[in-house]
Amino acid sequence: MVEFRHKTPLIDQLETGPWTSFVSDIKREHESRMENPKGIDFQFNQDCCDDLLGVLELSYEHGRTHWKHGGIVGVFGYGGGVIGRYCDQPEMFPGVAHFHTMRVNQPMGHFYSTKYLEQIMDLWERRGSGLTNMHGATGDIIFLGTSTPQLEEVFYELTHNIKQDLGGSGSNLRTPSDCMGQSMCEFACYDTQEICYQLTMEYQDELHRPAFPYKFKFKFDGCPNCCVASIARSDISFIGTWRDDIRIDQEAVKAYVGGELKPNAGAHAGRDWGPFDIQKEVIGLCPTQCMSWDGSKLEINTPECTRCMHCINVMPRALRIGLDTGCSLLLGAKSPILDGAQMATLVVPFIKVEPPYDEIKETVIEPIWDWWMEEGKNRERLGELIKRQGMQKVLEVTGFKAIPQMIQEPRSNPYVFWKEDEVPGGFKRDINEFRKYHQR
Amino acid sequence: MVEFRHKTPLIDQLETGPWTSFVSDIKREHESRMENPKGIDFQFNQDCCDDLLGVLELSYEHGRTHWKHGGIVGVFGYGGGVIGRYCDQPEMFPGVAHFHTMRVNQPMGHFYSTKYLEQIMDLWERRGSGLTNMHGATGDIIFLGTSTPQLEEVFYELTHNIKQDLGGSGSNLRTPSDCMGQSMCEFACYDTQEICYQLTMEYQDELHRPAFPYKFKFKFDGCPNCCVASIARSDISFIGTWRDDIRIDQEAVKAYVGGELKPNAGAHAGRDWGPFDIQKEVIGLCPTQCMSWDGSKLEINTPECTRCMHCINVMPRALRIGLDTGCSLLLGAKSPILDGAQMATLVVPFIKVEPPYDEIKETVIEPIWDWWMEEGKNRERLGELIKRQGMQKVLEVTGFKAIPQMIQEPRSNPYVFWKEDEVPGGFKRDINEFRKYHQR
Amino acid sequence: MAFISSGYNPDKPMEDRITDIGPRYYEEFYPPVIKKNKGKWLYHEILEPGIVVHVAESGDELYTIRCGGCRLMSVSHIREIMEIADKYSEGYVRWTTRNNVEFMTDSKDKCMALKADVLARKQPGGCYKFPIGGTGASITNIVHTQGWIHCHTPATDASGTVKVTMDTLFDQWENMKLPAKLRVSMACCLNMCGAVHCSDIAILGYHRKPPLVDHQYLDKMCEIPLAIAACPTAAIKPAKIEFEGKKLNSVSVNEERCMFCGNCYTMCPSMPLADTEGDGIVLMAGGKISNRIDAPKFSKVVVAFIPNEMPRWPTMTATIKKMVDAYSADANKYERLGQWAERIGWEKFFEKCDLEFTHHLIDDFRDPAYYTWRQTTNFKFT
Amino acid sequence: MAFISSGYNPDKPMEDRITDIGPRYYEEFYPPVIKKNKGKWLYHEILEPGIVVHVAESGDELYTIRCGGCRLMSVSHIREIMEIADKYSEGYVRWTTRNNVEFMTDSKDKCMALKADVLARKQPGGCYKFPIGGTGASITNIVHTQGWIHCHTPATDASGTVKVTMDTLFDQWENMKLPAKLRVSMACCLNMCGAVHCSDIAILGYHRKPPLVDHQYLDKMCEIPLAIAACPTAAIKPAKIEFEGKKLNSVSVNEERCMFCGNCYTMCPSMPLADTEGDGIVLMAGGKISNRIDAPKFSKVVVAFIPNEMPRWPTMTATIKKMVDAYSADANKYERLGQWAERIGWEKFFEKCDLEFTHHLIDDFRDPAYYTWRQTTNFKFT
Ligand code: SRM
Ligand code: SRM
Ligand code: SRM
Ligand code: SRM
Ligand code: SF4
Ligand code: SF4
Ligand code: SF4
Ligand code: SF4
Ligand code: SF4
Ligand code: SF4
Ligand code: SF4
Ligand code: SF4
Repeated sequence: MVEFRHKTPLIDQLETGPWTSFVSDIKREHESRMENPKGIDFQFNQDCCDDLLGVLELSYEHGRTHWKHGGIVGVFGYGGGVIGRYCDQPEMFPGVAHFHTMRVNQPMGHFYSTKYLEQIMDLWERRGSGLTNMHGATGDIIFLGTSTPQLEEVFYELTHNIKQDLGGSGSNLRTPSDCMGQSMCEFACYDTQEICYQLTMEYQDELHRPAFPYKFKFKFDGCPNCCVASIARSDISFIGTWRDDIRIDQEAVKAYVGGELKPNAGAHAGRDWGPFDIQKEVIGLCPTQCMSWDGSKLEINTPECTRCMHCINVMPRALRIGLDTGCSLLLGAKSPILDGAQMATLVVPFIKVEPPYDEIKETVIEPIWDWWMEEGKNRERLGELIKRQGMQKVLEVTGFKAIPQMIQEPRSNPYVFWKEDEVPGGFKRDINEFRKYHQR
Repeated sequence: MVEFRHKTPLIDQLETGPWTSFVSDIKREHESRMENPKGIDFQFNQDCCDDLLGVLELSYEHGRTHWKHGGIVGVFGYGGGVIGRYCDQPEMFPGVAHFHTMRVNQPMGHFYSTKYLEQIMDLWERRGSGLTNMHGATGDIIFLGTSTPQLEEVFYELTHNIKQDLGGSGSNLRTPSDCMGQSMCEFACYDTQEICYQLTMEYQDELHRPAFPYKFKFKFDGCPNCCVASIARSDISFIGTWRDDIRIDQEAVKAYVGGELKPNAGAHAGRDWGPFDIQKEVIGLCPTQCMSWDGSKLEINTPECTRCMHCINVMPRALRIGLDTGCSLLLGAKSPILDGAQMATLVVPFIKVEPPYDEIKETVIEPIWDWWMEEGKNRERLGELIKRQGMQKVLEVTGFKAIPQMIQEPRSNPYVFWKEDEVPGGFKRDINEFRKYHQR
Repeated sequence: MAFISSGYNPDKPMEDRITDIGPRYYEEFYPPVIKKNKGKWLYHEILEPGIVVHVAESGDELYTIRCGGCRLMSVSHIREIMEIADKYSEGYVRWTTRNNVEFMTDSKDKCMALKADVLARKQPGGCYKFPIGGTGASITNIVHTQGWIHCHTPATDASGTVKVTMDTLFDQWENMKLPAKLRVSMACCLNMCGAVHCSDIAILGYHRKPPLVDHQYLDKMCEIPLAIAACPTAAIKPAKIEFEGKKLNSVSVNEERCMFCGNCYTMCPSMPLADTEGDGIVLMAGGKISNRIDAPKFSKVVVAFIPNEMPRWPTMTATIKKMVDAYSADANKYERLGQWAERIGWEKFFEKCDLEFTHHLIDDFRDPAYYTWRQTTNFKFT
Repeated sequence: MAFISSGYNPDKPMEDRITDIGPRYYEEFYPPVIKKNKGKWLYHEILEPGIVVHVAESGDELYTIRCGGCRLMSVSHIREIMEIADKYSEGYVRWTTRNNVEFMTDSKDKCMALKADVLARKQPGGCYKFPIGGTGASITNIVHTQGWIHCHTPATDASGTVKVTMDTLFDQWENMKLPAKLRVSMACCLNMCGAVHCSDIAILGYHRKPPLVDHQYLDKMCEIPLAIAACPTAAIKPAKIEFEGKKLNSVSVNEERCMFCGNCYTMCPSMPLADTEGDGIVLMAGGKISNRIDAPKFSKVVVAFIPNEMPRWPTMTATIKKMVDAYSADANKYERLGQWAERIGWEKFFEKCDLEFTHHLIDDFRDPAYYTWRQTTNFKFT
């Protein structure tokens, strides 16, 4: 029986209930490290998991964290990829006194072979805590906890043996991520994995060497369902869409109406919602009311459709996205610090997504970066800069024409900042000339 | 033939077309003054209308106004009621070189007897330009243009002979105004005229003697149709509403369905909209979907109804407002200067409107004024103060409890400014105590 | 002209003074049928455009004829109204909140006689003196402001732009064939004296040049700190100016920060904004006030600028007509202009109204601007 | 333990260095059926909770089982996943964007065998190692952050609050009986690492006491100007502090202006916020991300504070359950929680969820706060 140095009566209570328990799992890892059947020569404290449980128990007693600010640690030549972390009770918990995390750039779509997993697990078992996050909120594989000297060793083995690089942290491009897209999903309007990979490679320098005012995130959603939540949390959000008609299989529509096919691919099977009612559930919920169903034919008035996905989601066997596909680009999402959260704002309603993605790089990403690097204040996200300098500025730096798709509604204040060259005669006027007609 | 000193070829083009022409009307007044059949001893320039047309023509040539800033003119002891105005080409237009307006507090509901009109017309013909605005945008009778010496004379005659006071201007309570309400309208939930009159009388001092940071407006709408637009343009907007059931006359509903009664009291008679469809036009448009119609009985689920007036407007002979009536109070409407326009914000969902209106005065008007006079900056409207100090401050000064009716949605930022007394243990803490558990 | 005293003695202003008496009590101005039935009305019906009957619980009826009012009214014109009121409506008359004149009678016959009478009254150029209409699903009178008739800050005329617009929309005034009420309002500068900021269509006078600074006089005519404080964008700074060899205290304006609000001019007459080419019209659309079906809405800027084309502003009226026609053709019954625009999407509004979309229409004023941009992929291609 | 070099030479860090190689190319990790059918999928079907089949144009099928993942995963646990993947799914596996593990097989039989196998695997306390569910109209895994496991600014724990919430909502994970998807997210401070700001239900750690100031060390450990600049409300000012007879450079905090954002602490470790009684949970609700039917929405604060009740936060889980139950009982099919709240009105949301409304929930942060207040008389009595 492997021993636990710390009593953990509080967090032990997280070992019951149906949901999988991280406490049980950390204990398991502790046991595995102490038993060490494979005879691994651990390069990081063998008892770190026990101490981690101990720190956590202490936090559960105090209701406060016991981690200190990270110092500046990292690997040579990179400005990101590592988060330094120290325990504020190192004497009590020497096993996690230093406990830095490393961010490993996940493969796109989070697909893995067990062969690859084996390699990185072996590495991390030996040189780190044996604990990970699968995955970090940005998308990286997170190696959770190691010491400063091990950082370079892990990096060396990663790059030399596993051909695998770190991800981003700090004021740089963060590890881009994507939904599974075309790999499995019939709704995908472009190849999210490919563009995610290619842009990650193209901008390695921006990813590893912080030269930005603050962090910058790309996320790729194959369609407006937004399964990687790009619209809520990426400085540039790529969301698949299309320009032509939704493809309709009228026979399949009838099969839904007849009850042979389950609505929404069976998503509502756990409750008896009564028989499927196409009028109420599809036509009636279409936000633009652009659909009609006469009992035998479904019609969609394409120019009115906003491609919200509802009808397609409800009847995936009858309705398919169009063929002229691409993506919308939205800018500036971020979480609330400092001025409140922002959702991304639509700037490019439609753009083709085709390798080598020159149009996207040259007309959007790079002009936007140039502007932000020039004008962005320290720790100012793109979204905040857009708010501060206005959408007009985005149009100026990208050269896009203003179109009503960029807005939900026109301004309700009339405070237009006219530029001098837009107003006949300019701004320079002569008071004496004016006074000829208007006495004081 | 009366002569016109100024040629006015531009504005003469406003004398055609079906709509009534103000140019023709000013010319008519000029003729009347010059002909002067009643032999009036004009106390203000007899030819002022001709000169006014001249100034206007000049503005039509230049595309610019020819009026200067008003100086400080008024009647003794009052801080408002008069707007000073001078022409910037006094030599060309001596008849309107000085052209001050006076605001006369209109009778509530804008009802008049010809006897009363006769008196004020006589007065203004003699002592002013003979031109008026019926009415100013706030509601006053506007006497358009006279000279400084005439101001006191007009005021004296008004008060002594016509028993009629001036209205407001400047940083004070502006002339309150109201919709016709119960005088003619079956939708009125309270007597708009009576409260408008009583509060005007109660706050005469606030109306005539500027002691406020800026202007302050009351407007009284008898129901949510808002025929006096209070919600858009009054610092306190009084809008009638009710708490109980809408009264339904089921027979009349059937008459609408049967086509015997015209929907919306005939408001759509100018076009053939097809036969009335209660399902589509009433039930389907009810914003809360709280109505049902089974072909013979109309039902309304009162707790879900937001009293938006739509169904009542469409079927006024079948539906009537409830019997437990009162008003909602909304605060802070204003036009865009300086920070953008504001619509009024709901603060009191329901309050009874009964003379002598003590609850309204003591729990709302007066505490709000005290706060605004204390905290409002120079030229800061109530709405701007509420924005600057927050709705919480309104609750503090009035003592109202926060209720969800005050908001459209809860805050989406979590930035709650907790007060020290709300947090157990308060804000004072000891760093050394903290450091016992958390090393540096 | 000889000065005739009212009785007021300037040397003793307080003598015999009457103040704080307020307006006359409204009840004395109610026609008898109102006095009797107030608060007891049962229902109303619009008999034809401009003519409404209200029926009381008592069975009494009140017929109202709504006549278009030129808000600027001469004493002579009002005397004519009085004459009509004396003849047909027992000496009572009212004005509506949108400056129309309403004659009230207690019988349909009187009402119809009145109608025939007033429609026959015309001005010399052929304009109606008392056009009838404005009820129900129509366009009623345009509320407006002073313009070049009386104010010092207007960027356009009020009475004139209103006259030409009502001429253009007269058919809609006389007939109730719109999907719903359509309210047009006018304000001659962005102080917006009126409810212009939430009208179905708003005509707004707008300056586009920063203030001229009359350095030579500024310090004499203005309080410099007040002028500086007046500017909402902090575009005004104190400045020492060299003028004819003397250093004068004055101000300088950062032209790039100026949004032409004219607030400085309100505080300081030495900073006029008016300019022939700079000034003109902004058109806004989609506002409403009533709480019917949904909440009141602000109007949105849909045309950033139309030059002042005196005397009849043809571009402005044609643009307004395009909007009214597109709305009339496309909206659902009961749907206000702003509800229609929101339902079809503003991108479709511009398409259907054939209006050009320009960068000026994108909000860039302060933080809330963000909420007017589009944070979704749900849009229509146009 | 003896140091074993990877080959890295600290004296010559650039020797033999490999950088900028990015992630491995994803294609090598695709199972063969995906490699073959990528971009050619026809449709999918949820066979039962947690099990989805995708059918390709070629007729090929891909069966996926979704297993709940504890986002914090040990190497041992991942090795167990690898073992399962090797046994049933040709050595391939993927993680979802919400930290679930998906095993992919090309036949239904393998899929069902896999299901039986993984469901039998339990942790010592009886917890599932691989709970199956999370598809369709259900509650899937909670995305979360570091909490007391690894971060320096949390106001609560992440993994623990998530564990107890998933235990509470387990029935909804296993069954697809909600009106629509319901996404719960967790972030341990308001940096909100994740999409917590637009989740159907969000659990947020929040501080409520202004930073302690460690005057004695502050000037040594922090850059004072950076600490001052970090504060979004300008609550921090430089200050000279008398300490043991010496004058020290430090800062002072205006406690009334502090909104407890912790941004100062991010910049300066001498300003910790953590406090046992001050810290706890904020609950938000009504956000969404997808563009389905309507635009994405921010979550709204619906409970301003719940104390940290370790280890199982019973008040928090009970409150969340109240919301889920009320939503489940009352919303329409396909209606997300926020769409439901907007349809019935937030006043009814509080009534139906039996939550207390307090002044904290009224926005008072900056100008846009105004737009969350009610500017209409349209409301329901509760
Ligand atoms: C590890 C991770 C959370 C997790 O448990 O998964 C994380 C952890 C931290 N985040 Fe984050 N963020 C993580 C994803 C995010 C996301 C989500 C995303 O990227 O999709 C966001 C919200 C999206 C966004 O960028 O707005 C996010 C918004 C922040 C912020 C606020 C940024 C802002 O502009 O509002 C901060 C504060 C800061 O940068 O100072 C922050 C700061 C931090 C720091 C570095 C704390 C700090 O102030 O120094 C945390 C280190 C924790 C630790 O000890 O490991 N983290 N952070 C996520 C990165 C893992 C990965 O690489 O995959
Ligand atoms: C006469 C009138 C317009 C009209 O043609 O009817 C008017 C005329 C003026 N208004 Fe007004 N306002 C008039 C109703 C309004 C309204 C409408 C209302 O009261 O319902 C508003 C919008 C509602 C509101 O109060 O927000 C209004 C908002 C303003 C503002 C902007 C105030 C703000 O807080 O945004 C100003 C600017 C100022 O006060 O300096 C202003 C200022 C002015 C001044 C005094 C110009 C100035 O800066 O000195 C104008 C004098 C014109 C003149 O020469 O006669 N006027 N003003 C209206 C008053 C008549 C009456 O008493 O019945
Ligand atoms: C006379 C007047 C009140 C007064 O005290 O003077 C009045 C009178 C009536 N209004 Fe009004 N409204 C009057 C200004 C308004 C205003 C204010 C404004 O436009 O500045 C509004 C708000 C407009 C807005 O939302 O932008 C207004 C919004 C309504 C509505 C809501 C219409 C809607 O579809 O949103 C109704 C209900 C209806 O028409 O069915 C209404 C209904 C009525 C009724 C039917 C009330 C009744 O039972 O008598 C009256 C006859 C209406 C008609 O014209 O068809 N009244 N009404 C005002 C006439 C102005 C004019 O001369 O044209
Ligand atoms: C596997 C995953 C993508 C990935 O790359 O990993 C995925 C997969 C699918 N999503 Fe998703 N979604 C995934 C995260 C998301 C997210 C992101 C999030 O929650 O953080 C969203 C946005 C949620 C939101 O709006 O707050 C998301 C919103 C949707 C929607 C829109 C649902 C709605 O009612 O608004 C659909 C359409 C549907 O369900 O009919 C959808 C549909 C689908 C489909 C049916 C797509 C397909 O054809 O295969 C997939 C199976 C769905 C299911 O679970 O019933 N997926 N999906 C993610 C699974 C997460 C998990 O482990 O539970
Ligand atoms: S975002 Fe669209 S394409 Fe991507 S996985 Fe989700 S449903 Fe499929
Ligand atoms: S995608 Fe949305 S908008 Fe388009 S037809 Fe389907 S439901 Fe309607
Ligand atoms: S606001 Fe209501 S009560 Fe007043 S006139 Fe209009 S409809 Fe009648
Ligand atoms: S008043 Fe409005 S909310 Fe109430 S029942 Fe009528 S239409 Fe519905
Ligand atoms: S809107 Fe402006 S210009 Fe017109 S009257 Fe009001 S203050 Fe004067
Ligand atoms: S017009 Fe307005 S923005 Fe421009 S300088 Fe004057 S006050 Fe400032
Ligand atoms: S949410 Fe805050 S406390 Fe939690 S991991 Fe992110 S930065 Fe750290
Ligand atoms: S917690 Fe935030 S608001 Fe408070 S002092 Fe620190 S930075 Fe300022």
